[in-house]
Amino acid sequence: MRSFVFPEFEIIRDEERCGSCRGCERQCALGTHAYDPVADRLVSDDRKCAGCQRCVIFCPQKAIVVRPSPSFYRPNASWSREKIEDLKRQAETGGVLLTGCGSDKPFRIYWDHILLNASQVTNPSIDPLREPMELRTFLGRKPEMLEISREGKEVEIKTELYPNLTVETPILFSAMSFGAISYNAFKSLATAACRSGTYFNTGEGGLPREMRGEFGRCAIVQVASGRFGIDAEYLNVAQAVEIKVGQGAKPGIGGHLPGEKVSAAVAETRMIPQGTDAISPAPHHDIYSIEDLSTLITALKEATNYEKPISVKIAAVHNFAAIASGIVRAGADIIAIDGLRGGTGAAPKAIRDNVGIPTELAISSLDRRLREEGIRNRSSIIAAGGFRSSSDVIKAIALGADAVYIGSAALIAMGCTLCQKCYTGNCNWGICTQNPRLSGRLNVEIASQRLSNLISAWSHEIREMLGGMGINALESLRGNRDHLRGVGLYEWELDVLGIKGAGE
Amino acid sequence: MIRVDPRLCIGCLSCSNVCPSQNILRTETAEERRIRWKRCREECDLCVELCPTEALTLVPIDESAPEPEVSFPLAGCRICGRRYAPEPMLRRVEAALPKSQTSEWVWDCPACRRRAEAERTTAETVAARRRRRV
Amino acid sequence: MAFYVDITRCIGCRSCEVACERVHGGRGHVQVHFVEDSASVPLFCHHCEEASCAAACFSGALFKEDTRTAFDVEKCTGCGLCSLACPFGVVWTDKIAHKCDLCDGRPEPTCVATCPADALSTDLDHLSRRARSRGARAAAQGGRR
Amino acid sequence: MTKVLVPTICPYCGAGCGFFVAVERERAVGIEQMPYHPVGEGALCSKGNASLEILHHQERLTSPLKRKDDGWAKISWDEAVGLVARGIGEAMRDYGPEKIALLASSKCTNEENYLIQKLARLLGTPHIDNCARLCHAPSVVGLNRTLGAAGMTNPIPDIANSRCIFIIGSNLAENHPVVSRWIHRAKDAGAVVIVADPRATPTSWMADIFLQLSPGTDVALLKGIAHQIVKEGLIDRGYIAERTRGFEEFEGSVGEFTPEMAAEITGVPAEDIIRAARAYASSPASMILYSMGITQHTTGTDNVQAVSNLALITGHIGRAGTGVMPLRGQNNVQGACDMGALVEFYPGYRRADDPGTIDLFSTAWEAPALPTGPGLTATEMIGAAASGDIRAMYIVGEDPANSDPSSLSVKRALEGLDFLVVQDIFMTATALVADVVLPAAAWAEKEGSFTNTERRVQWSSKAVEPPGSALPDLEIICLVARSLGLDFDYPDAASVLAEINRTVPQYAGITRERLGKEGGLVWPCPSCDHPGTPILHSSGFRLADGRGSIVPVHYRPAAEGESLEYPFLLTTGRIALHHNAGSMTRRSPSLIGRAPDLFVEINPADAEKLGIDDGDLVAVSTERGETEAAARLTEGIKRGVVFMPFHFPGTNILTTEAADPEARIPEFKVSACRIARRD
Repeated sequence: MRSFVFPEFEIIRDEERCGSCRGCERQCALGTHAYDPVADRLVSDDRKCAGCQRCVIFCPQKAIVVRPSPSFYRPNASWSREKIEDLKRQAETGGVLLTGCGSDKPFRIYWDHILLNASQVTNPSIDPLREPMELRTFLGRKPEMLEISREGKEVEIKTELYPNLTVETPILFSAMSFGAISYNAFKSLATAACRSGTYFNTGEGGLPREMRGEFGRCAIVQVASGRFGIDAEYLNVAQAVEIKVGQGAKPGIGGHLPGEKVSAAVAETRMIPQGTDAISPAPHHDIYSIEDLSTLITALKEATNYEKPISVKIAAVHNFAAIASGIVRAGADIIAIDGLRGGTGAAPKAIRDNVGIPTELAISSLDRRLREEGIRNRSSIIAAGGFRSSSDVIKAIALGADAVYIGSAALIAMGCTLCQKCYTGNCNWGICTQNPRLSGRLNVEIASQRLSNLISAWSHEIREMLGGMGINALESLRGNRDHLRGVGLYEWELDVLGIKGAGE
Repeated sequence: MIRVDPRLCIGCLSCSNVCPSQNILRTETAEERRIRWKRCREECDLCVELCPTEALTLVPIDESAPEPEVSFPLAGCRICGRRYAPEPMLRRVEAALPKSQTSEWVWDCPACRRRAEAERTTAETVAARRRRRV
Repeated sequence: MAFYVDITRCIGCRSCEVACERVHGGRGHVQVHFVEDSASVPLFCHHCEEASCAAACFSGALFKEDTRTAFDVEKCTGCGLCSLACPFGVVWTDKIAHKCDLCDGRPEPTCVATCPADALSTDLDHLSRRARSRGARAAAQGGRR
Repeated sequence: MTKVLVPTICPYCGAGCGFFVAVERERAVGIEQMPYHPVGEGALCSKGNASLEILHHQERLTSPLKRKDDGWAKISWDEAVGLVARGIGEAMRDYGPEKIALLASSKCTNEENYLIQKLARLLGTPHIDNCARLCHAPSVVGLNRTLGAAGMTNPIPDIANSRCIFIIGSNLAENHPVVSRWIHRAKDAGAVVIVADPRATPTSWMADIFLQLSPGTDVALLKGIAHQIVKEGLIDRGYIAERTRGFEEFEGSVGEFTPEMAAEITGVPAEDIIRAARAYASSPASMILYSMGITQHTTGTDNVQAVSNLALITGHIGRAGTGVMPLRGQNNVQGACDMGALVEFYPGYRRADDPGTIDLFSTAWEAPALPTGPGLTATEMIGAAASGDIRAMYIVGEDPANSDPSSLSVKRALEGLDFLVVQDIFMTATALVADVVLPAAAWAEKEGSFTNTERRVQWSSKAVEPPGSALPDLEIICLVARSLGLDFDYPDAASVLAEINRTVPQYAGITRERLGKEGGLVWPCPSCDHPGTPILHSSGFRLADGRGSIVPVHYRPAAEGESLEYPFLLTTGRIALHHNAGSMTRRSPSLIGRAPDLFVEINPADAEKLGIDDGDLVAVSTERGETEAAARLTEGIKRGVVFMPFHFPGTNILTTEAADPEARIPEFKVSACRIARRD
């Protein structure tokens, strides 16, 4: 059937500059560029272009520009180009529209409406370059009270402490499974996490055996509804276990890794036959109540000898705070809350763009709820979903999160351009693909360097902002909403966020 | 930048051909072929991906590392003596040929192979025409 | 499919060379060789059953497809192994390999269609039948010459 | 992008192969085969395959030019036409119309040639010729006398029906490569092929009997063959009695001329001459193919007559598989002659010295005072220019400064003209000495009909626009004619063809509509329902009482022979990759790349004596000049003979101006020369 959809992008090649080196042709796995040997020039098929910009970046002559196609339908406030084209695509395929990455819809981004405080005159600000600045964070259950014995100068904590994760900076890599992303991308995340004193999350795809020894010390392993790749060693090499119940990009939906992406290595790690679809059911078929969840948490604690904190990851949906409270009471040491803008390798577009609530509001209401119930100390909060900068991170902590998960930001550091074609498995940047030709493009050493640099840069910025606020430990900022003011927000929004309007 | 394993490289110039940035330089004299990898900042990976012997690896840029360089003497044709290809390439070709075939012709240059083929196929016709002319 | 030459017909006009070059953007895959000013023969890819060029190709650019040896320019890196592996010297490499593709997409290879002397054919039977009948008639008239 | 296929006729040799030009975005992008074409069956030689390379060539002339100081200035068409009118008009006013001369082009269409000769004759000059003078003038003179029609008697595909093919003085395998496919078809069916040539060429590869004669001894060879045929009684007595005259005298003329005598002169063994005679005379259908090896001699007309004598005494004419086949060199040399672009003929081979002809055309063209011929031939014009008898010339698509013998003196003669206008597609050697140069369209940039060597008239369509402000020759001629005060109102080629239909009886039925539909008609085609005449002379000859005339010829040696000073005989010819003066092929990258240099073929034994190795640079010199060329040693050439292709400027510096007394064709094929190594 002929497609009635406009090409999304327009490729402009400066023929004067183009040296016909065919680099673009070799870079594009979607076959957008082709060499015409008769005319000795390159030709491009706009329809195949995903806008990943790989060719633009790697064109040695800088001869290529890829920009959104200027074609338009008659402007119509109700029928936007996107709506028309989605409809056409469905008319052509009869299927669910898939997409990748986090939602790109213009929901209000509260980070951009929240402002940070800074010290002036009455309380001195701190210079992070001269004075110690504590970003180290402990994730896990804290005791109700602390008994200390003091013998002379020796101080000893008498209360038995719960197992906690120690992170040097409050930024962890979000769950991205081997299978969804390439081995090299996965290993880059692991390498960077170890190097930066933080953690990466295996996602539900297991942890390849050869990585367990070296990278177990900075891994959070996931137990999800498909139970892929789980064995006793898997649980025990990691520093924490996370039960994945929901994902911000697709709350209420399971996962589906198509058989084409199940390579030999993926199959071995996930413990499924090569080439078969890996389907994670929407619910855990053994969890239909908080009590069931509690059973699983206890089972995992048993399996790990009560040495690892257990995290539960849920998507931020309408009444999630009450549910989270139940989860805490079920024994979770960490709650990971994934907001509306959380990313994905593949999700139905309709779900991604229409289900869930923004992370900012979720953090605030969860923190408040747990405080109100007096159980905030029983669980740490890791927020996830659309963190774009260090300021987003520090605002999240002031709203009540202990730490954050970054996913898209980490991928962008490795080269991702959010072209949203992850579900095709043809990622030209070698990230979201199992094609060895493409994944080979991602060099672990270089990519992990970029990730470490990112963590380091954000940490520096967080220190600067903390110092400006006159705070020298991140602990002191957590839930400290006095340091936040809202601008351009409605009353109800300020209420949910628990912050004052600017100038108040 | 690129790290080269000189034990694996056969001097085929794949890398140089595919490099969009012309960062892999080749010089060829009648006697030898020389390849030099400039200390490139590109991470396009094409040369690594398209190396027949997996002799190349992408490594982070290191300004102090020397630029890798390899050189190969060219093997001479058994018939005309012209030097025509690096020996490791010919060895690789020889190893790749189906075992049922003879392979000593690998050591003749392509021009001599063509000449031999032309002479072989026309031998009968040439002989007949010479008889007619005399 | 491959094609064959009747050497007794070839007149060395090099039309096949020029035609091949024309349809392949300036890179011909045929070379006409002259032997002692007494004969000429176009040399071209035989599409060998056990193709050494395909065996030597590491990138999968050269491969057997039915009876022909096909070439996928997309995959070629110009390493030149195929040129060194061709026993007849009729695979060329200049930055990229090029060899006979039997004029893919045309009803007939251009060299066959253009040969003024009708010396090339894709039909071996036709050529050998023609040669046999010529031989037989020549023998029958032998006395008169 | 849509591709349009436009049917055209190859611009090179006279075989007239058809092919489609693929046009995309107004550019010619490719060639597609025409498998149903009667002559080539879709085949094309190397030149045909490279023909598109000249269409969008960067050296094409794109604007009219006038000489300015030491260089050229681009001018408008108005100015250019004005200059031409003034230049030619002044010469006519000051010296009279017979002091101007025009050269038509055997590369132009029939319509254009018709208009050029009409222009010349309406201006009042009888001096209108074309380069047929340099290739087949003896065929026109000789065959008109013996057979009553100058042209190939049979179509090219009919060669396949022949059982003995005698090729003399033609290297058709290189010059008309598609003809060789029909020869091979005949060989498949058992035909014997005889080749007579001083060189072993690819044509000789086809030969069963190869007669390697000395240059210039063709009459001796042909007479020796005729003697043997008559002696053995292999003649066709019935045919001779019914259809010919002059046999008795002829019989007497060959009586003494034994094969042994012929062997003495030609250097061919007598037994080979006898074998050839028997093969030719005793086969059921024999055919003679010849070209410039026969005509480009001081004895050219004799050679042609000797050839037709052979056909007449054996009755090998007028049937399928027989005939006398002069292979013409240029794509429209036949048409240019048909259209009367010749000094001795008005259109349709009407004699220019016949008052009836003048009356006829005076009425047809409504012109009271037409000049009576014959005027000065192409080669004589040059001499006349040198002596001041010609004051102004209009040269269309010819390059005498390159193609005429003794080319250095040609250039000097042209420079001496009061006014010279050259109309061409490239800046040729001739154009370089012109006062005004007019840029013309190449074959696929205009439409019109071309007549190939077998008299097949074919329509070639326009595929692309000419480059820059270049115009089709037809339009240029009309512009020039109108500026000279003539009423030339021809909107397109079809309107000219309509006039040709009325004035040339052979073309009467060859209308634009029929050419479009039927893809080629063979003249004579006297009416609109006539199917054309592929085979001539099947029921008699267009001569008095319908009989062919057997004309006794006598052997005369060539104008130049070996001497102590000039011990070698230089013969010239063409090679497969180039065409004539090479203004097109030497600009075609794929052709010049394959044959880049002038060379001279020498027998290794001769070379050894001179201390010359293969590839050495040698100087070839004659009385007229000296040229450098690379030596090419080959057993294929006789000792004492050397060969040079004439596609490069150097060759015709050497050749002699000595010409056939009747046909005025120069003896390109024999010049005495000297060779020395250049160190």
